Amino acid sequence: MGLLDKEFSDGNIVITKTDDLLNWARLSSLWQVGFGLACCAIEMMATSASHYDFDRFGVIPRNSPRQADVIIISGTVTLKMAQRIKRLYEQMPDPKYVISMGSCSNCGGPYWDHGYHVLKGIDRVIPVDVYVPGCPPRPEALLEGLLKLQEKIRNESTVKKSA
Amino acid sequence: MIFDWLSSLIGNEIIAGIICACLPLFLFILPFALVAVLMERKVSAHMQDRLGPMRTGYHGIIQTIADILKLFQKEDIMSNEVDKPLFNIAPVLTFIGSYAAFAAIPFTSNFIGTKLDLGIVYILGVSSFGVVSILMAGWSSNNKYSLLGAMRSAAQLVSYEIPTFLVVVTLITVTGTTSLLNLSEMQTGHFWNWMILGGPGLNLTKFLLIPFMIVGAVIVFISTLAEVNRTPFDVPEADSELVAGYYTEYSGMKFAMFFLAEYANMFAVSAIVSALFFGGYQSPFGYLGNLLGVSWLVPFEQLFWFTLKGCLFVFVQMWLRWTLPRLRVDQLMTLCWKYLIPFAFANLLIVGLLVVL
Amino acid sequence: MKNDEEIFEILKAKFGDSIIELNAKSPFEKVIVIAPLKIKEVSYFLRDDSELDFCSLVLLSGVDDANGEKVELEEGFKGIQGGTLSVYYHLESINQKQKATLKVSTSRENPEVESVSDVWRNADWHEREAFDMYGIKFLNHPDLRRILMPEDWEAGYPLRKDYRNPEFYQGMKVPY
Amino acid sequence: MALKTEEMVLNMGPQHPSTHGVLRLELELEGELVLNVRPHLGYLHRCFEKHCEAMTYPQVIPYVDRLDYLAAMSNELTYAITCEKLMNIQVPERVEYIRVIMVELQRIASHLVALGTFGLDIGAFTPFLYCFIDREKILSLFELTCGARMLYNYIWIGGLSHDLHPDFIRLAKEFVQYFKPHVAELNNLLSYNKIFIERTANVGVLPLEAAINYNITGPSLRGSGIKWDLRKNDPYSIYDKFDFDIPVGKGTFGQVGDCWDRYFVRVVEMEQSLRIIEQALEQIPEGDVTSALPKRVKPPEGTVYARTENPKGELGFFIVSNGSLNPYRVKVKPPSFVNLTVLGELCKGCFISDVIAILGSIDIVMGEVDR
Amino acid sequence: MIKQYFLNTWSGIWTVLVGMKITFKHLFTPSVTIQYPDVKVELPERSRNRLYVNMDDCIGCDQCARACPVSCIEIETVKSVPGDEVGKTSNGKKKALWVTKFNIDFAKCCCCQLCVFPCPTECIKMTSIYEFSEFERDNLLYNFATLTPAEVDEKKDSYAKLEAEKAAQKAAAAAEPKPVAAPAPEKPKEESSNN
Repeated sequence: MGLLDKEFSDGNIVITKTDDLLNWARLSSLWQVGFGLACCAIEMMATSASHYDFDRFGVIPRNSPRQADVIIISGTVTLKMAQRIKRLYEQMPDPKYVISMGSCSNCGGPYWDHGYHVLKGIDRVIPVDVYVPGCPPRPEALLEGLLKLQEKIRNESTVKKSA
Repeated sequence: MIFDWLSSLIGNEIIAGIICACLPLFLFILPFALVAVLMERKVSAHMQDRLGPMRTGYHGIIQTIADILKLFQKEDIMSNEVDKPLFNIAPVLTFIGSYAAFAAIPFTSNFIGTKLDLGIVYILGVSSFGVVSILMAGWSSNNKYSLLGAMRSAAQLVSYEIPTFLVVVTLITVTGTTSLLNLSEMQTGHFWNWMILGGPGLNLTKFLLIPFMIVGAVIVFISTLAEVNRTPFDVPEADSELVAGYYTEYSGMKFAMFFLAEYANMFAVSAIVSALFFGGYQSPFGYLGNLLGVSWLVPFEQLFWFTLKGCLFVFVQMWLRWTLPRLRVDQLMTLCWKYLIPFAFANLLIVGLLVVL
Repeated sequence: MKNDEEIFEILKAKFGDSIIELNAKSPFEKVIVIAPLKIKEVSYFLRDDSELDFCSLVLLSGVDDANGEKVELEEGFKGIQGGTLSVYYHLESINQKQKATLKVSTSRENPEVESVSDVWRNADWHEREAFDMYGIKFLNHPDLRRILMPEDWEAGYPLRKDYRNPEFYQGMKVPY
Repeated sequence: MALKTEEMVLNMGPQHPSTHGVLRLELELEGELVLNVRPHLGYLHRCFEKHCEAMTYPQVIPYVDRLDYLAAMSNELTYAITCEKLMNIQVPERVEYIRVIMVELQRIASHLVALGTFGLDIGAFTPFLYCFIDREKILSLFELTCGARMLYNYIWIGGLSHDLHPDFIRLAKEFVQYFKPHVAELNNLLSYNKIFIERTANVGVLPLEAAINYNITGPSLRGSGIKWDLRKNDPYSIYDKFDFDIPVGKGTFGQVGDCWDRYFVRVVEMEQSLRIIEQALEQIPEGDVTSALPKRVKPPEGTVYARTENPKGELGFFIVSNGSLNPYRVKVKPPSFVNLTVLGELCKGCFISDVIAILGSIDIVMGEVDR
Repeated sequence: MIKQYFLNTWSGIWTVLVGMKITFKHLFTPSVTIQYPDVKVELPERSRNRLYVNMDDCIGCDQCARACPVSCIEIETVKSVPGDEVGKTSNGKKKALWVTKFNIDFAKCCCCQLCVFPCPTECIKMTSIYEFSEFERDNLLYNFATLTPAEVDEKKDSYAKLEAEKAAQKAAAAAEPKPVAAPAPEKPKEESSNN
């Protein structure tokens, strides 16, 4: 990557123009894997229902991980489920993002102390982009998390790989 | 007409032919497919009291462009046990199926791909390409769900061609021509000359034919709905049972091909239904061009009416998708063999008798 | 509609010594204590007898009585030796509208109880869960294996009072 | 010589669009026909019972909400009734009325999700969204009184955490008037739809004695034709003050006990809950809500088992207390866990789409199955 | 049988049309969507989303930490040296403890409101702010303590010095026999702590 960095100085008109376009395309049509674990999954369904429409942001629930960009980990991740989530994450095609929704997937939530079977936070298994706190977070909080993710994608650049 | 105008322009026959063939694709079907995807999301949203894509452009106008651009950047995953050649050809083949059918559909009176005399028979023959591509996709992606989806779609598509063909035969007995162009020509004038209202002329057989033509139109609409895998017949890609049916393993641009081919197929099928029964490009109330004496306006009017009817039927297909639950595979078969085909035969018999007497 | 004393009398008359006693310590429900290896015959009788007719098993729950003596296993962690693990059965009869509670206690080292999954079909999963959580082996159970915990969980039975978390499970750190 | 065929084992894995959460079904298939189904559980086992041993009695209530997260209010009611029976606290009249109103509202919300996802499994996407629109109205009512949308911690041992909001009664009455025509609309759109009937009638027929032997409870049992509802047969709190009837599966579109019956019992139950709420809203007395709250919950020694009619079935709590502040052992009798045992028997010899329909008609919640 | 056949087709067509009528009617009912980023719904005043601790009322009594089932509140307090002035709570109660550390880990908090009720001075309450999602999990750990780290160390060592003196006096009092009641050891002059 060294050669590429040297040549394109940051802010080069050609690069930023295409970057913005590609980023805009990526962030305005994030397709989520229709996958829920526990109580936060019901709040995620309420978000894609009519009151707080997910479709306004271009988010469609896709059933197969192959066609999805963002995976929303909504609910408690148990050790038995953690390996499945890891495999699911690996099956998603590359520009993929993870939103960790709810205290349980952030750090084990109410089950962090005595939960012998609960994984203490999904970031031990897959890299997480946005943490949405709350138990369960309100649909608006999830939408705000999605907006934050869109901000993060907007500043991504195809030239400099994010760390 | 366009063909000879082009060949005179370029001089070389072959290049002109290719351009003329590509014209409907890039000018008409691809933009329509993009619009149809957005239309589907907006129609489904408003039917469910929500708003659909809002944040890309005004009211989400350019949402589909964003989708296509995003799918363009997606990594194209192909697991290693996948049967590579079949896996790659399948998405292309779905396009061929629906695009080839457009060759024989009259867009306007003088702009038609090829002035085929066997128009409708050719279309039915070509539309069975879809089965081949779905089987290829299902089998080659080495995934149990796709295999199940492919098996279901093979049974469904093949068996739903029979009622379509039977109704087309009744139409041929009534009108005598198989070329869609002549068929549309016969349905000129006002809407009561349309085939669904018994075809041209004001004689007794016309009024007797009306009920059977309506039944025929309904049967054709239902069976072409099944050929396009739309609810209530979307059993091959039943997203609540078989994860995503035959295109579970596809990602990125290959999935986009399946996605757009489905909408192109929908428009092709609704164009056929409107050409057969609802007078193709004929306007229901006569032509404005003739009234004002401006003759070059007529083809554009015809194009307008053709797309309007096509979009109307696409809307009805979407409308059905968001109201009806899905049929089970064996109920699909019973509906076809025990209800549609007997009705189509009875229809054919009675219409035949009427025409003969 | 029979209350617990009458049921206890009927069972005592029928089965004699395998019905140990009527424990009335808790003010809310009287528990009939039964020998662990005789529970199956008693259950068949309870279900098929016309007057009792307990046609459905409401709940089967394992309880760790933890009445053994505390033993220092290693570096400050206290295990429990001896003592009993007990299993409570809550039965109910829909037609006679009556309820009954049975109790079975077995030793902690090698807990063995007769399985009642042939008497009431839903006992199958309840017993698997009791095995999963407490390690109580149910004799001739159709397929006795862990139901809630992963099959390869070798850190013991979680709901016992002397349970300790494993450090790692398949590469994932378990404690916080 | 018959063609040698081999069963295909299909893994409807933990991530599947219609397994209502993380349930893995191992189907042995022969073509489309299902030979047998082996459910694998434990993907959402959150060690509820271990937490109960480490918490004091009032601190267990937030964990009880998270058992059946679609019907948190009635979980709390069951746990509160069990503890009140353990400490024999008598709760004031107003608290009983508020509890009944809240639990019946929760029953409607839980049935709405159940019916919505059942329609989704059969393929109809729109009823799912209509049900969620009505459910949002109920959630806003709950948020008005106790501040949370789904997991409330509102019913405490011996009383409630807040009194009713001043304009709760007016809004609840408005909701009841608003919701009545919607049930009829849902019926026309889904229940009497020929394709829906075709997909659910005579599918997954649960005979009555098998249901009783498996101790199936709730709408699934009533779908098989027996009038068994804890609110009438084993009355708790003040349900005997209201008159409502218990819907029973009558086999209108197929045999008694098929998927359609279980579905339609839930629809009629929603209407009955509306009737209860109306009567309760009329007769609600005045009074203080937090008067009977004990300062420190320290129950006497002993074991107790109490149960109530949860929207999914009969939810019961078996508490063993050793006289200390923390419960010694809390065992939940989850209705979904028990109703799921019958899935294996119902799905023998049916199609894959029927397995999904049967699973939807039993209506399970994984938080409760895996505890 | 034939009658059933036609009945099936008729009921099939009729129910499909009824269903389509309903969805068509919904095409024209106004949508119920709340356009979140532009239209923010005002939540009822009892809504529970994020905790807020009003630090000058907090007397460091640790009731909320004990009541929390998830134990996500950590409080550390240092006894105040008799000399210095800690301050008054809003309702006039005199504070005796310095709260050196008061952080709530919102990654763990389950919004159950059990901590709000036992607080004697009602300094901890739940606000209706729900938009605080983060990119890193660590900055979900909110520290409410108002003392800067420098002050914290200073309080700690002043208290430690006090402890050492008290221990020294006790040792001295125990060592010498008590023929005469030892004059009450006057308080060693403390250099003023909050300089």
